[in-house]
Amino acid sequence: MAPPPPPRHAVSGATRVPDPLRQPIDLDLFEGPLDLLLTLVLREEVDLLELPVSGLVDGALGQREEARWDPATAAELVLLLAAVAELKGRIMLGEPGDEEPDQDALDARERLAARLIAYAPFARAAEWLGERAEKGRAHRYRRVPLDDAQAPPPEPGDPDDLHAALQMMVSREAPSLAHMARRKASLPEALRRLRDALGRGPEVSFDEHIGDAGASEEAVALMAALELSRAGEARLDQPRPLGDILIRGTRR
Amino acid sequence: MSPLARAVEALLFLSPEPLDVDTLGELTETDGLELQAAIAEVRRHHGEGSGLEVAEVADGLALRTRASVAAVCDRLRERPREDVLSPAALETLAIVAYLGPISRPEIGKLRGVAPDAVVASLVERGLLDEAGRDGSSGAVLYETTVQMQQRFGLRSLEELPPIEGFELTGDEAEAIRRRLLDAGHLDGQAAPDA
Amino acid sequence: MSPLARAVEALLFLSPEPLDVDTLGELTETDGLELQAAIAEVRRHHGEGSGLEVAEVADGLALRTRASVAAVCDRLRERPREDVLSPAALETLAIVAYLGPISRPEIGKLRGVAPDAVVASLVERGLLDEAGRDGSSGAVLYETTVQMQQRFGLRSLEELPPIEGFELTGDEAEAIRRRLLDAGHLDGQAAPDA
Repeated sequence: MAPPPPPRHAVSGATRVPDPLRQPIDLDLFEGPLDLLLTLVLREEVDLLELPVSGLVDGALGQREEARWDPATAAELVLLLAAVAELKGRIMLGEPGDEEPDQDALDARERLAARLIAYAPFARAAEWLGERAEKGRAHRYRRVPLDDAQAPPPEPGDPDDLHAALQMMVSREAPSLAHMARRKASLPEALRRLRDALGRGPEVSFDEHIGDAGASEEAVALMAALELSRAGEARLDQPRPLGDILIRGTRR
Repeated sequence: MSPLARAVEALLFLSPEPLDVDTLGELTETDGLELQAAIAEVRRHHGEGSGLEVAEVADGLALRTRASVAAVCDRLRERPREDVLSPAALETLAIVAYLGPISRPEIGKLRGVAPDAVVASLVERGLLDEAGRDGSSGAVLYETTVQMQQRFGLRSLEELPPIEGFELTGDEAEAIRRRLLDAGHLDGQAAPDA
Repeated sequence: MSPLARAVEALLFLSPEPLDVDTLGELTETDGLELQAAIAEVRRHHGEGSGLEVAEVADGLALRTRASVAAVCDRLRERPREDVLSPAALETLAIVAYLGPISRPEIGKLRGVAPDAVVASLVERGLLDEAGRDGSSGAVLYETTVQMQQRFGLRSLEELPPIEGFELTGDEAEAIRRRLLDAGHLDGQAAPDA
């Protein structure tokens, strides 16, 4: 990210001091340097009644606190603008003793009156609010962000719960481990079972032999069958690929 | 206090903004008479003798300190010096309260004065807030805040008296008009404070 | 409750931080037994049956919600808060994200609105942070935080979509700045004093 540029409103050193009278003023009615505007006003080529003084003040002095002018220059500008405002006021209201205000001045006064009348309700509402402020004055509201509020303590624990927990552990019967008997798949045991089966009939279906035994029993049973085949005690026959294996004894 | 009243009390205490009855109902999963009874219970708990009170403000309920303890509260939380509202600030607040959301140029048109500084200071004090931009001009719109309602003790903006009630009577308006039109002719009469 | 107890209650209610007994004494201009009795009174007022309690925490005394109402308080905390970013906050964040580190006066110039309240609230919410001072003006500079990036799902600020017609490299940020100022952005009014 680039560092921010130096403030552009700063009077740029001794090289170029801006002339407050040459500064551009941008209004609906007029666009150009301030001194030209003032000249036109004095020559009555710009109608002061049409010129918004507030816009002129904003244009000349700026709205923000970062002063564009040193105090002396600002003071001169303020004087100048005050003179313009006074002049406009005189035109609008007429000089004491004037006989016939001209039509423009009368129109301007009419407009001012209309604005004052339109604004009056808000000025009165402001008075009402001012009185009303007394009502809220004495009360203070908590302004603590939700997340900064003191956290409540954790739900308090009951010592009885600790006692009960230990009591339960102490009084519990030793658990039965019967259901946890280890299932061992041993090859000698599988050989014995297969030989027994072959002793009971001429052939044994491998699928029926293992029934719903687990994967390890099944693997060991297959090893036992292969072992019997290797020893010449049995012949293995698998009519279909992946189908049942028929084990036939040879010792009959 | 009933468990529900306790919950309501805790919520009003914690919430940085007033809570309306519907929100309280949602949070406590109750409504109607049961909730009203609980609110009444909290109100009683923070009765006259307490340092706090339940207030209806800014379309909701809030727990706040009672007027009687204001002095000691200010010692804790120094009130900013500029806390007094100038007539210009009050008028601007009135315009925004009645006509908001409204832009600065529009406020300026009504007041006949550039309102920028006043609006900025009201925003800084939390009494006005930005409320989007005007569709056509793109100007920032302003509206009054909950804090503004708290400050003026308004239960809601509807509590503002109808603006028509503040309008000048025909005679009053005529008097202003006369005064202006005759201004130049009456020797020695002070110019109206336009 | 005694007036002193009411004052203590109000102070504990308002203070964002626990208050130690000495501070309470200073604020209420009392001490010793009198103060202890008042604290005890507040404690009793917020007893078992209430939604609040006076807690002794590390740094002093604090009014806080009771454990029994924790669930409903959590619901308030989790409620989608008015943490929605206002248009003003979004614009300010955008300016700082694209053009930061940048000072408040500069943000103000770009937005045409005094940004103090918005910046303060964004700092409070952890979305902006201070980033040193401007070399020439000495104004505090602001930048966006990691939290801001998380909130907008950005892995880095480089992931910000490019501004149409600009490339976001050093000088281009300056070009955007110019453009905004020249356009009298963003206020629909006359260009701020550039």
